[in-house]
Amino acid sequence: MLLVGCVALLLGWTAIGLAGLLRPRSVVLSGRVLFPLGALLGFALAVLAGASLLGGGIERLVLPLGLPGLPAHLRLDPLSSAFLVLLGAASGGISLFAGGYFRAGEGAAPGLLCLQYHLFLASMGLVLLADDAYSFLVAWEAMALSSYFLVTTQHRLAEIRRAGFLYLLMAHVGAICLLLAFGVLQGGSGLFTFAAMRAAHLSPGWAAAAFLLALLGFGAKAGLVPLHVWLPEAHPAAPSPVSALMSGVMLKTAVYGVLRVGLDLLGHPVWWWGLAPLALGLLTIVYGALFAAVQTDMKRLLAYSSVENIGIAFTGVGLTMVFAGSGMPVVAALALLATLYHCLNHSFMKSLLFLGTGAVLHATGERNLGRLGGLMHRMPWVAWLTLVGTLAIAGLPPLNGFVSEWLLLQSFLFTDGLPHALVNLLIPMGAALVALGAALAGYVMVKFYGIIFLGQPREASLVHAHDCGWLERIGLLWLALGCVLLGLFPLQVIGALGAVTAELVGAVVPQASPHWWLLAPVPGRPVSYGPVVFLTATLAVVLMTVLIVRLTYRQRVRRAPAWDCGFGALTARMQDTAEGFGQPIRHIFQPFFEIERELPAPADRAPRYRIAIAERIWKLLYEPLVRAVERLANTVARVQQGRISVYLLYSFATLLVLLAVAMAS
Amino acid sequence: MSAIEWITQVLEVALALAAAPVFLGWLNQCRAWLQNRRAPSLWLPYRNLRKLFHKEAVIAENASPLFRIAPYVVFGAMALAAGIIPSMGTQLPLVVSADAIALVGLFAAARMFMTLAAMDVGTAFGTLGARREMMVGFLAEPALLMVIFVASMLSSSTALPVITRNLASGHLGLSPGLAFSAVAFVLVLLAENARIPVDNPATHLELTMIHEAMVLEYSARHLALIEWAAQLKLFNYVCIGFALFLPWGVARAQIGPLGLLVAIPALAAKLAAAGAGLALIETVSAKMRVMRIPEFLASAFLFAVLGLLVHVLLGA
Amino acid sequence: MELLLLLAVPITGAALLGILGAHRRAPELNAAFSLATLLAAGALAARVIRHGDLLLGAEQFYIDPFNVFLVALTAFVGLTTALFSRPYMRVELEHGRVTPGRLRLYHAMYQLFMFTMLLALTTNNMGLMWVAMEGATLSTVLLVTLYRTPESLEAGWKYFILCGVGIAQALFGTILLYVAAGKVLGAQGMTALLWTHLDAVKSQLEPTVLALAFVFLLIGYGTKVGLVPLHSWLPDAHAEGPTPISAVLSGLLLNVALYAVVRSKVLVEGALHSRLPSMMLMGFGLLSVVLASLLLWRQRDIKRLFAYSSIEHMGIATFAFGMGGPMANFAALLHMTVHSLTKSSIFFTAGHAAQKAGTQLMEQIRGLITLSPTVGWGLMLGSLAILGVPPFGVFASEFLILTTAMHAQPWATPILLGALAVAFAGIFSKVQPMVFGETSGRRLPHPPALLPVFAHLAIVLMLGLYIPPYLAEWYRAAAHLIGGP
Amino acid sequence: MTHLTLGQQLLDSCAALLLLLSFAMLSQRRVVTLVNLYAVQGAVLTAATLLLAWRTGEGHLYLSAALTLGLKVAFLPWLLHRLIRRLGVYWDTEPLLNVSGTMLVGLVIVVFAFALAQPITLLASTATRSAVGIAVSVVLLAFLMMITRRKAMSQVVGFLSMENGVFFGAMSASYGMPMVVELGVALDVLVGVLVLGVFFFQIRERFESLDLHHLEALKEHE
Repeated sequence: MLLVGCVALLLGWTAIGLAGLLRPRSVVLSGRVLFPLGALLGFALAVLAGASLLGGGIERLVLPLGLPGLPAHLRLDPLSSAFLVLLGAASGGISLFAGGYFRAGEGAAPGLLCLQYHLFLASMGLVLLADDAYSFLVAWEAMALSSYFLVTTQHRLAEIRRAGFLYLLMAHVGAICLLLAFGVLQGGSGLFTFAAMRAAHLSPGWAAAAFLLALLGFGAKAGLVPLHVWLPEAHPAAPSPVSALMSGVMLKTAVYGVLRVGLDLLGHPVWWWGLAPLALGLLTIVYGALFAAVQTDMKRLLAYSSVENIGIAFTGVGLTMVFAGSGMPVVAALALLATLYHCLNHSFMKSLLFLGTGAVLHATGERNLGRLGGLMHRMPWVAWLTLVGTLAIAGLPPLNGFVSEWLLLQSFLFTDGLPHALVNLLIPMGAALVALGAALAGYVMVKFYGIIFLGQPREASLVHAHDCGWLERIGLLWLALGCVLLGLFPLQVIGALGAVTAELVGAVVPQASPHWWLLAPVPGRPVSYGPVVFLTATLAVVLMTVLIVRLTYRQRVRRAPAWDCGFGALTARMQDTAEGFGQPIRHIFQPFFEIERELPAPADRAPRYRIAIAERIWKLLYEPLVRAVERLANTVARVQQGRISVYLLYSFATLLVLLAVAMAS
Repeated sequence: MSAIEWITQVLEVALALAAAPVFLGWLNQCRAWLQNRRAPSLWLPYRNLRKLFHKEAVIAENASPLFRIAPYVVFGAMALAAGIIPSMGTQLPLVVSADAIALVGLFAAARMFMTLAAMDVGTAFGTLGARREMMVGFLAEPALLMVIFVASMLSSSTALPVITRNLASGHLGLSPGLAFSAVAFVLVLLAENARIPVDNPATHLELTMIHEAMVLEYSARHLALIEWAAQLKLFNYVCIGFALFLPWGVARAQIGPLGLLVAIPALAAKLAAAGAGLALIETVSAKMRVMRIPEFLASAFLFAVLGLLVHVLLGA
Repeated sequence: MELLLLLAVPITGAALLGILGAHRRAPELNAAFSLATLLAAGALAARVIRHGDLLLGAEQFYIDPFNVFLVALTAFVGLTTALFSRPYMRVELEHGRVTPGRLRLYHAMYQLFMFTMLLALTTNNMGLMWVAMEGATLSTVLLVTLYRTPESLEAGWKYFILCGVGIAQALFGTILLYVAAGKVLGAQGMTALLWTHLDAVKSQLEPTVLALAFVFLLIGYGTKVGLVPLHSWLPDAHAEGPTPISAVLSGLLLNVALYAVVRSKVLVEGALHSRLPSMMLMGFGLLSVVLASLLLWRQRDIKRLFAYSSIEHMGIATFAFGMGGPMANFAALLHMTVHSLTKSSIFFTAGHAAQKAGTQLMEQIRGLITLSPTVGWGLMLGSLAILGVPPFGVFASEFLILTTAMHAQPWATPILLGALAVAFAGIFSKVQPMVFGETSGRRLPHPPALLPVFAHLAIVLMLGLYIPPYLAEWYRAAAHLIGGP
Repeated sequence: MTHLTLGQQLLDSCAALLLLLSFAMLSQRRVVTLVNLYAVQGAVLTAATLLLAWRTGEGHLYLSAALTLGLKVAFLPWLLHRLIRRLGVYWDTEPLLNVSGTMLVGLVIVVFAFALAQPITLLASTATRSAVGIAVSVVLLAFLMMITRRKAMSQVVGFLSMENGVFFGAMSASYGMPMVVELGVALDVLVGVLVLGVFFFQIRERFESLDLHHLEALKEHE
């Protein structure tokens, strides 16, 4: 029943999208009616999926679509329910925001955007429900395609076209990898349902090949280093609600995919498979955080931060597989919980941040951090709500980002119990990288928030910035609320996710504490975390301080120009820029970056300082690859050299060779 | 949870609040002695606080509410942290809700509010200080976490009291991993608390200052809270050090007034020694250039990771 | 009866249009004949579905699921192309690129071309099939040179000579087949070239001779399929002729040629008891896919680009037929169908785009989506479809082919993966700037006929999501006929 | 080896003559001579067909012979000569490979062709076993000729000569093809040559020459 409901909601999304085409130029129809309606469906989906998650049951449905002999199989199990909750809940807030965000006269018609947007939502839903390779891939690519069109909304800009191209290319290559992975998984049975794949017995070599192909395919979508290059291009290019959706929800479908293939379809994982996602995840964490720290474009910064967070999720996946493969199901369940929780958290906080940048972008028309500043005074709603997201993503207690990092670090503590000497030596190092990533995330977020919202406006035009509308506020409020609630009530969330861990690794993390407010998930170890108490205590101490100070303190507060060590006239140009804020990172991690500097000469009349940072990965991997293909194409082009005699010679030679082969055999 | 536990809890916080300024005073005194100067009064920090609390507060015109909230948050965070660290007893009710990782998170939260507030007014010094503070932070924080991680692995728990209890019971001895961690921890402590060689709280030189640059725009009660919070932070760090490396004397298990009676003098003794030690370190080392700080902290991080490695290699 | 109609209608049309081809209403007449052909094809298909295989005309014609679906496809695309060519050729006339006299030639030859393809598909006689295939070349060679530009003349010449030489090899192959069959069937005369008879005795045929025959047939018909390295004429001929002709050459003639190759393969593999023909097909297929996808990177002319893409897709289908087996054959047949529909629709939009921009050079075609959203979206969706992006049908066939290959011929999959990725980058990097961005172009005197484009794309989309059961049955039966491991 | 009858001997000499003519065409640079050689080839083919018809008594072979005579000895050479006169192309330029080189390659090809024909010969029902090898040789040599020539006209003659080879193959291996097919083939050849005629005029109108180097613009390699 729930599955039918979910499918109906997905169809509803499609219908809403099509309704947008009725009056494609009407902002009122799309913005005030259809997008909020889509948000409602999103919430409904979250509720339905949540019910299924709590019920823990599995529902199946077969639709007469797809290939002959392979009708579309759908399945609602705890894993897909968990991700559907994520999709519904996050997209609800984003859709509300989008309702106020899309306006007339900006790029494509609102109705068309409405169609693409809702198709994007529906296809993500279908990805999560699909239970055979074909419908999965169709949904997977439909997701890529609809988001591609959303990314290229402003197709008149060359950089956006480039971003779109790169995005779709990577998505397609990834999809082919997935296709091949499914080709292996079917094990020659010719049956492409997931049920058949679960039943198929693969030799270890083939199973590993399937997993690696899947990792490659899903990693390309998730933005796992070094397949992440499309991500910092595409996310900034898209309209902000779409960036939010891509970063907050779409990337998670890749995590879903890896979990589905690695832990469900392949059955029992071999422990060393987990090392690949683990290593790549750790690399991705550090890499993403470092590049986020040196960005000057606020959406690019967030995009790299998404790369980092995906790294955390994949680290969790890797740990889960290592533990599950080593016969430690309960610990594996803990790591899996950390992964799932992080996905959920990230979908809320990153959506919140992207939407915040969207509001800023709308109010100021600027994406460059160097031209923003002081927006806290002009856009208090956006500023305060974004602050919640900023603190959450920096992993500060008692918000949600901390919970998942806490869980992940806890599962790292168990690695010394692994029965493999070398691994058991190396994996704890991973914890160090996770910690480094978390600390860097704090750095990035201070930079992000401080430069946009605090300080003085760096441009005169910023004075005219205005706060966002009420629909946008509701959307932001919902997401911020999500960050807080997910942070405060982890126990309830983890309880609901128990069905997923039971499904995938066959164990549930026991709850060692009898209290509803105390999270004590680590079996046999006196470890606990009580965010509600934590928050209460913090608030109590802070309030008490305020109270005492207020009571004892008699003087009034006086407002005066900033002192600044008495330097006199203070201008906005004296503040640190985004480049300046990234300088320590650039300095410390120089080898990571490809830096191009333009320094002013001492006698310069109009001195200009410019710095551009690129990824070495382009020079090291992608550019040589493209050059190699080009060289190959040039070489091959010699074949087609215009002379008919030569063409005849080809035919002649082919004929002789084939005749010789035919005679020989 | 018995009443006595709650009393210990409140007592711990109160003691920390009270002792933090005096610990700083003691440190300064030791330093002055070592440098052949006449030492300032042990109570000077108190007088400073009192003075600040009675001044008129001046706030920059374009400061946002965040600027005014931050001192309270920072102070609150440090006070709460004092309640989490088992400086006197291990049976603390609050500790159930916040383990060592949460403690690190709490420090991070305080730092984040501090830096955001520093950027709020939009002065050159404020942002400069914020940037440097975050630079120190992002290297020191993982190092601290790694230090705690080693201890956690030893005791299979990230709850500080459990670790302390375990270590204090003595059956572990001093693990070689912990030795490395201890070195790392001292480095982190110096960096995090703006001590020489990372920062010099006594100067206002733009080339070097970190902490002071951030708080330039603060005055009166806000500044007082921040200063007090800084003193608390130092106190807390030292107490973490005790909890991890010198757990002896802390009241364990069934806590009673008797336990506290032992614990308080023990703590005082350890603090006195630590203050002297820190003063010695600060005296023999010179302030380094800002851009050398990462190297300093990187070695801290490295030591911490090395500690982990050694622990896994030898300890497990 | 249906068969008679099917063949009589286009040849009558050719005769009639040979006289009236320059008339004001000739394009409509052309479309009407194509419609009649389609109706006849539909009736024939219905009859085959109802009654099973048909042997007609003193065993000279044989209709089974394999060819009847191609007949229906050919007639359908023939009609839509005729509809498309209506405004297209009028614009060409007004732009002065063709004269009324050449328009007459065009219309007459169009119908004749349809006739030869339908004959090649329906005949049971391998010799007659050869005659029809050669006829198809001859009827189109003058269409390729319709504009009389130096390039079109060159393209026409290469087309004629290379295909002529190729097809001569096919004749030799047919003779060898005849020799071998004569030994078994004994009879001099007709039966030894009839496919049904050959198929019945294929296991008794002399293997070595058949292997040689297959090589000759493969070289011959493979030239027309455009298999690398026999493909050299294809990009030239497809790019330089009028767009409707490019559409039918790419969409239909390649299919017919591949049909001939597959028919030969069925016989030979039955006789040979070895996988030699399969290996050859797979080799040709892979080589075509790889080379074509690399050459896509160097294209500047829009029609040439998609001509290379045709080589690539024929390579994929050939590879799949080489793998054999019910799944791969099914997929290959599906691939032929969807490629033909998609590629012709792409040529339709590309033709309009080129007319609007006044050039076939891609760097001068920009911002179609602003200038004419339907053409822009048509080209965008068509290109995505041909690149194998779901939910279009090309993806369905590639899905089946690649997944089967992963099991049956795993060594080939990295090559295919790489080639498909390269092809995607090659085509999409060129299509995107044409569709998006700032525009340049002019309005046309006649509104473009986009119904065929979207009709094709709709069918391709449907085939990606849902294959009607009777169609699936059809494919299955055909796939069974083709056989394999 | 059995004793060869007169008919067989005659047939074999016809075959040898065909091969000889092929080599002659390969080395010939004068276009008019090339066409004449082609006509002679047609005549030998007619003779061979007649011989076969007489020996086997197959009725349709007479028809074949008549067709060959009409088409390949009379009509096509006449048409080609006419074209040559109208277009003024008498000489081919230096071939891409010099004559002796071409001959050497041709020799190798003949050996290959005979090896190839071995299995077919075993199967051939006629008394003209060696002829199959010669037919294959003629086809391949014509192919070689097309590769090495630079003028469109010589290429066409090569093409037609290839068709002769195929025809001779059919004749020698299985007494020709069924009549329908043979008629169809003849029709195709006829139409093909007519189309070519049109083509020549178009090419000349455009380029004022029939040299193939004008037709090398469409390519991928710069």
